[in-house]
Amino acid sequence: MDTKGYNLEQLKSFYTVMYRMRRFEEEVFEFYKKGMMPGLAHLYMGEEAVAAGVCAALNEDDFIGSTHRGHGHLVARGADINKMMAEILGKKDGYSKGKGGSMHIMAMDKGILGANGIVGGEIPIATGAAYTAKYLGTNQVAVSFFGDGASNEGTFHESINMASAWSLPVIYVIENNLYGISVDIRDVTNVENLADRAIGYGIPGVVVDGMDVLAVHREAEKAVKRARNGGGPTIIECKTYRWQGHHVGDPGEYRARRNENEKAEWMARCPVENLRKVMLAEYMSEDEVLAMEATVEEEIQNAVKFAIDSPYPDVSEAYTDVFVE
Amino acid sequence: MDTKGYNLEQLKSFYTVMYRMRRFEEEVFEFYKKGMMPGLAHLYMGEEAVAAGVCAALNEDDFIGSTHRGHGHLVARGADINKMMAEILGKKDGYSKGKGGSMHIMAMDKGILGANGIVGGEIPIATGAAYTAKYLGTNQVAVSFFGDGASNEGTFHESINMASAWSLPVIYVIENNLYGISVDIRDVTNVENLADRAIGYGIPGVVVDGMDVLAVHREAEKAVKRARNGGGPTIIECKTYRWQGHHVGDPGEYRARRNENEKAEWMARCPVENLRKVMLAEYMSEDEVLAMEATVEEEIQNAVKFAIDSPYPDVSEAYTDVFVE
Amino acid sequence: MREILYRDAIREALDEEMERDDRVVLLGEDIGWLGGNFKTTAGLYEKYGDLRVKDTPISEAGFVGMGTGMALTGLRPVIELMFSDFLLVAADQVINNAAKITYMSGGQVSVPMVIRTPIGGGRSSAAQHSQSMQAMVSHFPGMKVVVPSTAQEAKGLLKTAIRDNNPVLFFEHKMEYTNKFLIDDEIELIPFGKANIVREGTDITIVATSSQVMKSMDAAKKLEAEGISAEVIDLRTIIPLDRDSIIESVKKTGRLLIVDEAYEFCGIGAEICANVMDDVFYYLEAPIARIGTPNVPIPFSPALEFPIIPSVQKIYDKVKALVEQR
Amino acid sequence: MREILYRDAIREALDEEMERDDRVVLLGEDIGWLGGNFKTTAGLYEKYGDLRVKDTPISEAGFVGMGTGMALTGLRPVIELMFSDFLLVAADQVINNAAKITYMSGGQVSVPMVIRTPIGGGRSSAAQHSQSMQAMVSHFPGMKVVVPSTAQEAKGLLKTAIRDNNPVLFFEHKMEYTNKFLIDDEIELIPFGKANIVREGTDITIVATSSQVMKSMDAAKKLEAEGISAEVIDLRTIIPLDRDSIIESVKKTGRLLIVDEAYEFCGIGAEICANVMDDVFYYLEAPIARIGTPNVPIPFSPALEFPIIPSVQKIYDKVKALVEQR
Ligand SMILES: Cc1ncc(C[n+]2csc(CCOP(=O)(O)OP(=O)(O)O)c2C)c(N)n1
Ligand SMILES: Cc1ncc(C[n+]2csc(CCOP(=O)(O)OP(=O)(O)O)c2C)c(N)n1
Ligand SMILES: [Mg+2]
Ligand SMILES: [Mg+2]
Repeated sequence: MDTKGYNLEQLKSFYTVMYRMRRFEEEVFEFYKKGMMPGLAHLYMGEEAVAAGVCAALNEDDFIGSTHRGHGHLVARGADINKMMAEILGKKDGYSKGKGGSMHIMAMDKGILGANGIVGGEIPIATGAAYTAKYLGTNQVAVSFFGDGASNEGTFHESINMASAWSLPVIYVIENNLYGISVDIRDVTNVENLADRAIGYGIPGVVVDGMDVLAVHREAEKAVKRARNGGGPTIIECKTYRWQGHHVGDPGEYRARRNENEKAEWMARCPVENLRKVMLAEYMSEDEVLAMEATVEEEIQNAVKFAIDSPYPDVSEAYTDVFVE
Repeated sequence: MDTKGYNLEQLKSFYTVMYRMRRFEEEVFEFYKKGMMPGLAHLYMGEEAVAAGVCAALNEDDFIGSTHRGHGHLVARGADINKMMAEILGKKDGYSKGKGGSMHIMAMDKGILGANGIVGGEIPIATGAAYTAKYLGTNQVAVSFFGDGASNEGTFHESINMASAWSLPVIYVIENNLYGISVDIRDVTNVENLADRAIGYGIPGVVVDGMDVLAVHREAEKAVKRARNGGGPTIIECKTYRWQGHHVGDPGEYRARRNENEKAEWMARCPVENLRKVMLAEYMSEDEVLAMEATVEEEIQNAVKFAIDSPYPDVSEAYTDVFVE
Repeated sequence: MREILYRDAIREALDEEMERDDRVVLLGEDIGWLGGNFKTTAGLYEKYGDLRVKDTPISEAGFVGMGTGMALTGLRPVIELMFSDFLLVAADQVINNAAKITYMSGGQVSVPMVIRTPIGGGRSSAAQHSQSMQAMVSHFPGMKVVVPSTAQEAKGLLKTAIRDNNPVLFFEHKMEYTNKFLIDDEIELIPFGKANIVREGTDITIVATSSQVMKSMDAAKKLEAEGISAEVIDLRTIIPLDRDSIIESVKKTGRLLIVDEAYEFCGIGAEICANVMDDVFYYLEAPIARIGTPNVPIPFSPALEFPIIPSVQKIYDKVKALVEQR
Repeated sequence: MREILYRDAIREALDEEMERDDRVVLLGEDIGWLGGNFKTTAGLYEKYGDLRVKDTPISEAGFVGMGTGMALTGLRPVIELMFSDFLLVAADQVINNAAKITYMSGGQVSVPMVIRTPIGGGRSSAAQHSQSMQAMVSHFPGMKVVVPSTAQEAKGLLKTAIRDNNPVLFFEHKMEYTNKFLIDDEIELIPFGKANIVREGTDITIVATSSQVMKSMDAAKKLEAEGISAEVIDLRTIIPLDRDSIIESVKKTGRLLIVDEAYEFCGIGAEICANVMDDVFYYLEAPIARIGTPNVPIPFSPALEFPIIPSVQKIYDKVKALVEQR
């Protein structure tokens, strides 16, 4: 990990965000194991560097579009983890009063256009936010996060073509974790780098190590700058990996098909652990790191308690919010 | 036009086919002008070299998928022009008993999977025919014809990705006539050559002069050979132009926006005229060419008469063919 | 009062709303230089410029989804889909996304987007360009669904649609675009959810949508000559549905016929039949009836197409049969 | 008779038909190595190989369209869509293409393709993964629509679907996959268009689909204790619709309740109500009623989701109200 150009505050901030994501999801997983969580959740664990690196390159008023695997993006954008956790449990104090759940957390106050249960569904929506920014001349940018699998949906193609034709300020971040559920991207797509598709739209496409938060951040900064300057969209493909199966409860055994050590090899490159090591080696004492972690831990415990304590919504809520006034 | 490698019989055949398309559509246009045609038709005039060149590279049992601008593809594949003309007039003896019309002519006996009124709609269908060929090991190939506009539909992306991943024997022929109705492809797409999109799928993409039937044929032969040998799909982008507006009745004035001579410049490169000139200059006398044309003319007049004489279908036909047994 | 083409009434509504609110932005295929396939946006590109009257590529799912993103972030997109059949290409973005985001967010956000699109047969456009998609979208929650009849209705309802904060599906009838209508000089906003009794009557209630309102009026005139008095209700919006007006009318007439051009199976006629059943059952003098397009793909040949589309004659015949069934 | 999980009954049907006819080819997301998201294709990839049990990319419009092309050229594709909600992503290919090609070709060709996909709420899957799309597809011509109830029904009807020469939409209920059922050792093909009277009764006819058949049976048992005799009809297929069985039953009972989990508005209940109206009107002792999912996006929280899904209690209550309404 090349820390050149980053100061300690920045590194601490990256670490805190990634650690928060990790701990948040460990607790989500616990809820699942204890049978306290309705439905399922798709954990982002292992991919933290992507959301952390990209979101650090954004301004407060920028937009992001997220996916079924959205907790990481939301935490990185600074969403309220109490409301997130309550939503994941289907509680009244969740972001959507329990109506959305893990796959549909939305937080417009943080420019989060929504997680989305339709693979590829949010790509044009984020692109539309970039249209607004261009139309209103606000200097905002939009980021669309999505997976390798989503890059094979038609909306990927249609959105990027329009964004390029009209130089919209949007960054397409492909989180290539090699799989769409059990399907290996290498079995359903014949290019090594999905970023190569950028050529067909006349825009820059870059591949980056998605386990290295600084590498991700550097590329994101370039793309964001280009977008803000009217240079149009960029595809950033982050090579990454998820620690868990597709969702809680999926053992993810399909990943041993090609290489039985695949998971172990990727886990050895843990983005959270690695940044921790770098910080310990070069900048901070173990105690200092533990202190940072303790602060996060307290937030997490609060969120867990908040979610548990929140009541379920009243049945009548099922019928509200279909329309706004 | 480089005739090297082609013998007179081949040239005559190319000419006959293109001349047949041209005359066929001139008569369709007449029907429209006389108010004898229900609805509309999208004329292929000007683009004849594409269908003629590509289809000449195919075997009898290969498949093609066609579009709303499909007359040329069908004629090139040897469809029965009597039944085509009757269908265009909504008559009982049409290919579909008048139920389909110009946009939905289908002729499975000629491997024609159907014209299609949904832009981009037929791309996956033709791809599926290639799957059948691969699955059954028949050595057939499929060709999917579609326009520049269709290349911005999601089905383009999804189909080509699958065809490439699975090495399906299919050729994607983009008829880039610069416009989708009034919309200039240069305003809605940021690459000069749509064939460049091939890179993003890991397949060959070539650009060819769509006004030169021999140039088209040469590239089609290569692509067909590759497909039959298990080499997977190819994108062939043919640069071409339509003489008429989008459909009969559209003056197509939008095409003077960038360059008021645009249409005239393209018409000077008429694929039918040009091949005629080459043949007259190097191979045949005027009388011989006229004799060829007269033969075609007779077929056309027969088709016109056939269509006019055919009765309308009985009302009861509206309710049949929803399902087969 | 003045004369106007239906398509020009649409254009006026767009123009006036764009003048009023610069967050109103149009997107669609060929709406710019060409002024729309049916010329409903003629002149707006010249007046408002490229970014506000945006010619899109042929990417319906993409630009409808883009519209949702625009709506979420402060604009009020009005999207034209060239034919309502193409709603199917964008169906996920319309139904699973635009329509559900408000709910899924627990009411945090709204999606003020209008999708305008033509419905109907009659032009020999065959199976993929002649459908009427109002029943399909009405089946799903989260969208308002508008089916204007005359030019006046189209203008007033479109202006309301553009000011509504929810996704609105606005269905124009393609056979009306070049028809002339009389309209008021100044058009008021027409509220959603309030049906319009366009003709009072005592023997039967005809609830109609879009072009079928005009056809029902013609049928009612013919029926009057036979001594049958038909009340005709222009439904205006399917969602929200003005149940009360229908129920009240049927209580008076004792008979109900619903006429809508969408396919009959699981269509608007079926819905209204089941919807008001409880309230009118004991007042009915004949079974509730409906006329829609029968469930076959729309054929190309005019010899086949015209006989299957709802028509004045069909309405007339059905009413006679219902009234005589005592 | 033997015990079997619903999902295994599906798998047996697929396996038997693949054994019988090597033109039967499966396509879908995660149907290969994983054996399907709901494990309905477990073991088939190992048995029939990669080209015949094809894991697709996440490209629903693409691979449904590909299925149509395969069907047109001699294969019999059986496609799995992971959730029926995703029919909207592929809606154009299903509805405008697969379903209409036979007609548009004037009967020259056929499209023997089955699309299998799970419907229903109950798993806290929220608004985009809990819908029941049978009414939406039934609205459009050209597809047969199957809504099996038990494992036996699912197996028999799926085998029929695979042998049908038309596009068939086959809706499996996701809450049944891991339920155990008794089935015959050998299953006969179950013909389309013939409803199954699963319980005879005299006071009311309950027409139900899919899981609602089991719920209706439970309700009928509870009602019996109250002296109310309900006839329960398992509809089996929506298209073709067995009108005759419904009409005959209602003539006997004088009351009709339709229970289907799709959204109520323009749903199956509405259609059956309007469809049989003419034939049963003069026999009705109470208004025809329906139960469906009310028209709101399906909420995530179980506290909200369960109360809105059709349930035994809702069926019971509605029947009581109808029978008491004399
Ligand atoms: C349109 C659609 N198709 C299929 C699914 C089911 N599904 C949910 S997540 C997923 C895999 C997505 O893969 P990818 O985009 O790589 O994201 P990842 O899960 O790897 O983060 C699939 C197939 C869906 N939700 N939406
Ligand atoms: C899905 C869909 N969207 C829009 C249309 C309307 N439409 C018909 S042809 C056409 C233009 C097609 O352009 P292109 O693919 O370049 O083919 P060309 O007409 O130039 O041959 C459009 C927009 C349609 N038929 N289907
Ligand atoms: Mg992935
Ligand atoms: Mg074109």
